[in-house]
Amino acid sequence: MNPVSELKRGIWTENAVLKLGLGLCPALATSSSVENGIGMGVAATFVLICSNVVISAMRKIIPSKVRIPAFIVIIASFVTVVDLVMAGFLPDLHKALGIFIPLIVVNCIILGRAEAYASKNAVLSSAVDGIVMGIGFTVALVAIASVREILGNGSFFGINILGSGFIPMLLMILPPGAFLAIAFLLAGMNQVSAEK
Amino acid sequence: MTGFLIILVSSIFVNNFVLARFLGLCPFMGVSKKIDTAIGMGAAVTFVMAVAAMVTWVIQYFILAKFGIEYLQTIAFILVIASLVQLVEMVIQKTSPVLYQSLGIFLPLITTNCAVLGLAVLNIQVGYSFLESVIFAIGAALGFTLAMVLMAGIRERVDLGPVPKCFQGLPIAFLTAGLMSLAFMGFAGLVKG
Amino acid sequence: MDKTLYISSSPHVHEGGTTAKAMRDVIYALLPCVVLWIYSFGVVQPFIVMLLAIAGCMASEAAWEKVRGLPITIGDGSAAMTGILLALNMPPNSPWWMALLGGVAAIVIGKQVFGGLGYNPFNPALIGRTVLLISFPVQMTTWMMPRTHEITSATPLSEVKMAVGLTGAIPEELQAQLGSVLFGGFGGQLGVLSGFALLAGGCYLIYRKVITWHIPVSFIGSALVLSTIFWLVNSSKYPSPVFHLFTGGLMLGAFFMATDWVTTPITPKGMLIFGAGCGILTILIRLFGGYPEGVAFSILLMNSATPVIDRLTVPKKFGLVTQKG
Amino acid sequence: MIGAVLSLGGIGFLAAVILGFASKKFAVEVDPKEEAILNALPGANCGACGYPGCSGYAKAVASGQVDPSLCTPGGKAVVEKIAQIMGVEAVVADPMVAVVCCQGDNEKAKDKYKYLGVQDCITAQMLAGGPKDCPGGCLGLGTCVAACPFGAIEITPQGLAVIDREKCTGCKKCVSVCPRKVIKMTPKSATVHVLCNSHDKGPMVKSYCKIGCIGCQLCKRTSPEVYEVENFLASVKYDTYDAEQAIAGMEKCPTKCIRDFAAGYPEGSTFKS
Amino acid sequence: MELKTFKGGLHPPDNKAWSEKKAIEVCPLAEGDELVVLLSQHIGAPAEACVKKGDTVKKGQLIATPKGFVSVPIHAPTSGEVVAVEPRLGTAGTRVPAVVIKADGQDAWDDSLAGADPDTLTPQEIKDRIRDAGIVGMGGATFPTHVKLSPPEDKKIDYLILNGVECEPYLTADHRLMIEEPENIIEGILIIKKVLGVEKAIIGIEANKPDAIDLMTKACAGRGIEVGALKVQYPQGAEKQLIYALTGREVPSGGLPMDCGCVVQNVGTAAAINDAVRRGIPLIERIATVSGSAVAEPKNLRIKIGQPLSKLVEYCGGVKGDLGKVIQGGPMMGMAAVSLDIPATRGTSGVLLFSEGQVLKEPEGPCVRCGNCVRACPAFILPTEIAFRTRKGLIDEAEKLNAMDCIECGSCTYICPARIPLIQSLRQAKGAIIAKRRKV
Repeated sequence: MNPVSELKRGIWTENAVLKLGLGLCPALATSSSVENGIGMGVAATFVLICSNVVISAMRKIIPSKVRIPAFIVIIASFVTVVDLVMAGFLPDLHKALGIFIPLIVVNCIILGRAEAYASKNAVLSSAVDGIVMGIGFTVALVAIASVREILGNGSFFGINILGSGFIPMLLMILPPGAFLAIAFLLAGMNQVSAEK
Repeated sequence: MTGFLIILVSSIFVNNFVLARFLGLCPFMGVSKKIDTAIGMGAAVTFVMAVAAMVTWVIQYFILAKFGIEYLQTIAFILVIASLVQLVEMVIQKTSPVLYQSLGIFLPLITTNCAVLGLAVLNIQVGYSFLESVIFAIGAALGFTLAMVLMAGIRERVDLGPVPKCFQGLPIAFLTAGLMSLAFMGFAGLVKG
Repeated sequence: MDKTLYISSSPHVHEGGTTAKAMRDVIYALLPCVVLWIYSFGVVQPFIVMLLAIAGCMASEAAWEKVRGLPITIGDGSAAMTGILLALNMPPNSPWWMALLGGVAAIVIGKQVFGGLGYNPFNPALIGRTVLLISFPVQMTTWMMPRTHEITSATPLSEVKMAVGLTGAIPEELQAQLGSVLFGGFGGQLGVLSGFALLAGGCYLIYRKVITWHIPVSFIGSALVLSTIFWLVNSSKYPSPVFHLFTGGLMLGAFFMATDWVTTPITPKGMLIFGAGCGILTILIRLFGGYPEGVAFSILLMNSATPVIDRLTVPKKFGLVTQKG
Repeated sequence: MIGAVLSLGGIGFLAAVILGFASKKFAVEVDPKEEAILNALPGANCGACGYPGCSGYAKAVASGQVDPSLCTPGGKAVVEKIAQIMGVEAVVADPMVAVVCCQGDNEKAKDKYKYLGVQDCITAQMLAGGPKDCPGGCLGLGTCVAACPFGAIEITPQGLAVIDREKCTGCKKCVSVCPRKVIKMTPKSATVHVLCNSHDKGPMVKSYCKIGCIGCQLCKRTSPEVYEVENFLASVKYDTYDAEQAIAGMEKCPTKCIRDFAAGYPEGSTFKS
Repeated sequence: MELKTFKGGLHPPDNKAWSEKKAIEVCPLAEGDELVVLLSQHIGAPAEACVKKGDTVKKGQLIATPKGFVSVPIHAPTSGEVVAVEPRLGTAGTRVPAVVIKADGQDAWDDSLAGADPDTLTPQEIKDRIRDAGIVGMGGATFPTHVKLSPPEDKKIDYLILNGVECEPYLTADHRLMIEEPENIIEGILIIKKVLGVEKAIIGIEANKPDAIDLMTKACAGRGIEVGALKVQYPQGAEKQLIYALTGREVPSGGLPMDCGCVVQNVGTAAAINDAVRRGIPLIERIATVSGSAVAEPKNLRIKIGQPLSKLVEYCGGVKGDLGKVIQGGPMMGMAAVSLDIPATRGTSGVLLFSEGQVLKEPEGPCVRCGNCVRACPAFILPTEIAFRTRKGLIDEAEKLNAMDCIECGSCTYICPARIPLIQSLRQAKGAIIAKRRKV
């Protein structure tokens, strides 16, 4: 297993959000600022890695008929952990992300990786899969969030970068802006892939 | 009575689940290619959401709160919703094969439809009463259906047109959703709810 | 007879109309209003805004088509028309970059990404306007008084909205003042004068068969009926239907934007439903919504419902009537 | 702690009981083979098998009444996979590819009239039998291009349809849409083909096309094993195809209407052999 | 006077002034001229030749026999020698079976032809005579007339409607016929009335032919035939629209005029029926308008079936200027011809020559959904929606949108500002739907 090519797979060729169209809800809802985006990305990555490892480890014990409910319970447990940890240590971020923390449970990426990868592969490779997919998710979030924060707020990671003369386009940090940002991002990626 | 109306209007138009809250985007994007399927999916979601709202409300207040284990909310809710969806799936498969065929793989998607879990969690967060929860669920589901049906109509048309290659598929769907979301901004402040 | 003849499907004759001719008609119909608008708001700045909005539209359309290797279609006048409508929907004292940006937004995300003319589901000019309104609420609500050219944020609709929001009723002095809206007594408003200019333009379009009466009549009609009902119920809180008619963009919307061919239903029945929806939503948003003006939003909302309306109003085909006797 | 375990367990138990009960009550038989076959199919829904889409074919195969080798786009690999699922021996057919049997582009073939209207061969054919004077020639309006699910067809700048032998999967979609029946299925292994579709007599063909078959029999006389001429049109006998003989016959052709695709595609085409 | 009409449609400039005042002239036939008589000049099964190369034929002699009920016999248009029985270039631009006769210049009648007094014949005998004379609808559709006059017993016919509308621009053949031979038409109508046993007969004539309305009204007075003046509107001559305009009845979708108690016949058909029954003359001639910007002297001609179009044009002073398009029939529904060499048929109601400049060459633009086609459509369907679904291959959706109800009048395409040949796609949709239905 080549870490570089794995990473490329997670970020580019099989990027869950930008290529497969999974995990869209949090990608749009929590990308109004880069900070929120990274918070969400890290939280999801943590759950992804943990659940991948556990599911991979238990893949021979869980009967295939009830595997989906079983996966969900495992995922939900880790989400609860993340929820509680964030509430304790990062209360502001926890508040900003709101219900999208418990909703990590139903993030298609996590269940999708569990079903497609972890339930069929060894623990170590499942962990790596979780890491690269999580990084891919985070990168996608940061990309969308950057566009929205820079245009919509004139700042990046909370730091004003475009000077006071810039009049921010409020639209970009509002819901329509999220849709427009991801639409143009996806189109741009399609264009780049097509030209390759 | 006006309270219920406000919840209903607010959840359908002002805080539309898809266009304003980003809940349930996966099925929204997936099932909004044809008006007929969109209506079917909308009906299924409405039913599941209404029942899920009732069941999760009961579980929250009669089990979790009683035992002081609210922190298990996420696990308990998702368990209930997953079972519920599977039940609905089985019932539809048996009773209406046509509907089952057209909804196809999207029924299981309702499980991972964050709109359903999101609704359950929101109900508890806002502190709605049982009846309010149900109204909210129906309103949210109707809003979801409305957005999906309108979207499906537009997509049927857009798909007949010469959309630039790199915009075909998801990008143009997102763009359309964005413009719909823009239009739905007009409802902002329509009711304070 | 060695000449190779042409063959095409019948009919072999044509009425003679073209899309470009119709677009030109719309532009002619808008001219009185445009002249009035530019003149009333101080000539120079509104002229620049108008010019830049048109330039933004035409330049971005040409650039997009150039990049994609398509034939350049700015000659058909539709981009110019979008630019004019966009400018008329903006404060005449808007900053120059906003007009340009609005034009680009209108054409790029409102029209070209969907494949260009004929395929856009939403009215491009209104997309441009709404993007600006939501992005730059301050600049988009800073208006100018006609004649005096004094800068103010007080459009009659926002005044009423604010007053009702604060006190639950329209105060007496404002009530008395509202009448002056008909003669341009508020920011951004030309009142009756522009109303007649628009009405004349609309009638010209109907006469030229570019548009039909269905949408303007049902739009204005439903707006008047609904506002009359509210006004009769409580005239201290809800302004009169005449006020609604001559404020904001109701007439402009009803005659020129809700009648946009591409984004509205094609059947007469569908048009009536569309217009009625626009009228009702406009009044509801004006009276109860967060935004003081609802014309743009209501048209966009009905645009999104257009395919569904079209689907529901497929006309009954000839010969479906059951025979009697 | 106990409360937590009990309540969560209780919820889980209750859900399991209901589901278990429901799965009995609402059980619907789905053949697991059908699903497996569907997964093995390429999912192009091209209809080459004659069934409505891949799922229809999967159902038919799973029922055991239909041969698993009908999926041409999938090729050998898919047929073997399906056969494995069904537990039968795989019979893999020689792959077929479509060939446009015409070289009469705008420069070589005469037009009967100047066509104005929808740029589509089927609609053009409905008007006075199509704008080409030759009754069988390619109209070059691209209906097959739009029909091809694999992007294997192009129209040359001179207005002739050409099919890429590598990209073609033999799904026959183009064959079924072509109003002039100018596209024919040929074994992929054979590269020499008679590219003409006109059964008119020699002088007639010459009057409208510079590159049409005039039925002169020269190819047949040179290589009787490979060529036959019927109704003033030569064709390749693919059963007894032999590359060397085919080329020998081709070289004798006075109008150059026989082409070896191994040596290049018709002029103007971007495809490489 | 309130003029009746139908819903939808439009009013193209009629351009009839070029030929409406010109009396019908006989297009001459010289010795040695070749007449190409196509064997399929009607809707239904083609006729089968019963003469062979070298035979001599007399004018009016049977040269091809019908095959099946929906088919008619074909007769020699003049006397002469059969020089070929082979495929020739026909109306549709493809080679179709034909009998080629070289005129001997005598134009001698077949002596066996004889007329009869319709009053002494039974309806069935009249119908047989009509069939044997090869009468088909003269409006251009060429549907065998005897079939139309044989409604099933359970369908009661209330109205006989005569089509004197001639709503196609340029064409004036029916108009001239009504002015010059009103008696012939009226006698024919009376014969049809007898065959069908109907009480009411109405002649529909558009208001742009006031002289014909006056004349026919006077001539019909007291003979049980009404004249209905109609507003000028295209396609009023389409059966369903004409019935609606005159009686207010709607032909059920997918049905025939007889399903609402009506039978429609062209005025030219009525005249031909009279000729056939009373005088025993088969259908070997017809009236056709030769007009258009590229013809030197527009005229109304009495032509022989089988005469090449070039002969007709020659008689009208030949081609003027740069010829671009030749149309058989009217400009709205007529078919463009590949050459002037093709022969006239029983359906040749007109020959229009358009100059190069008059040919519509504008490329089609995108549909801007203006709705003009919807408002113009007399069948109340959505032409643009159907056309674009058809182009995408969505035939089922096109069928659901009532594509089969299209009457191919061309109004949608005439009015489309984007110049989209909608009707071409509609025809394709109809063809595909019929093919699909046959398969099932």
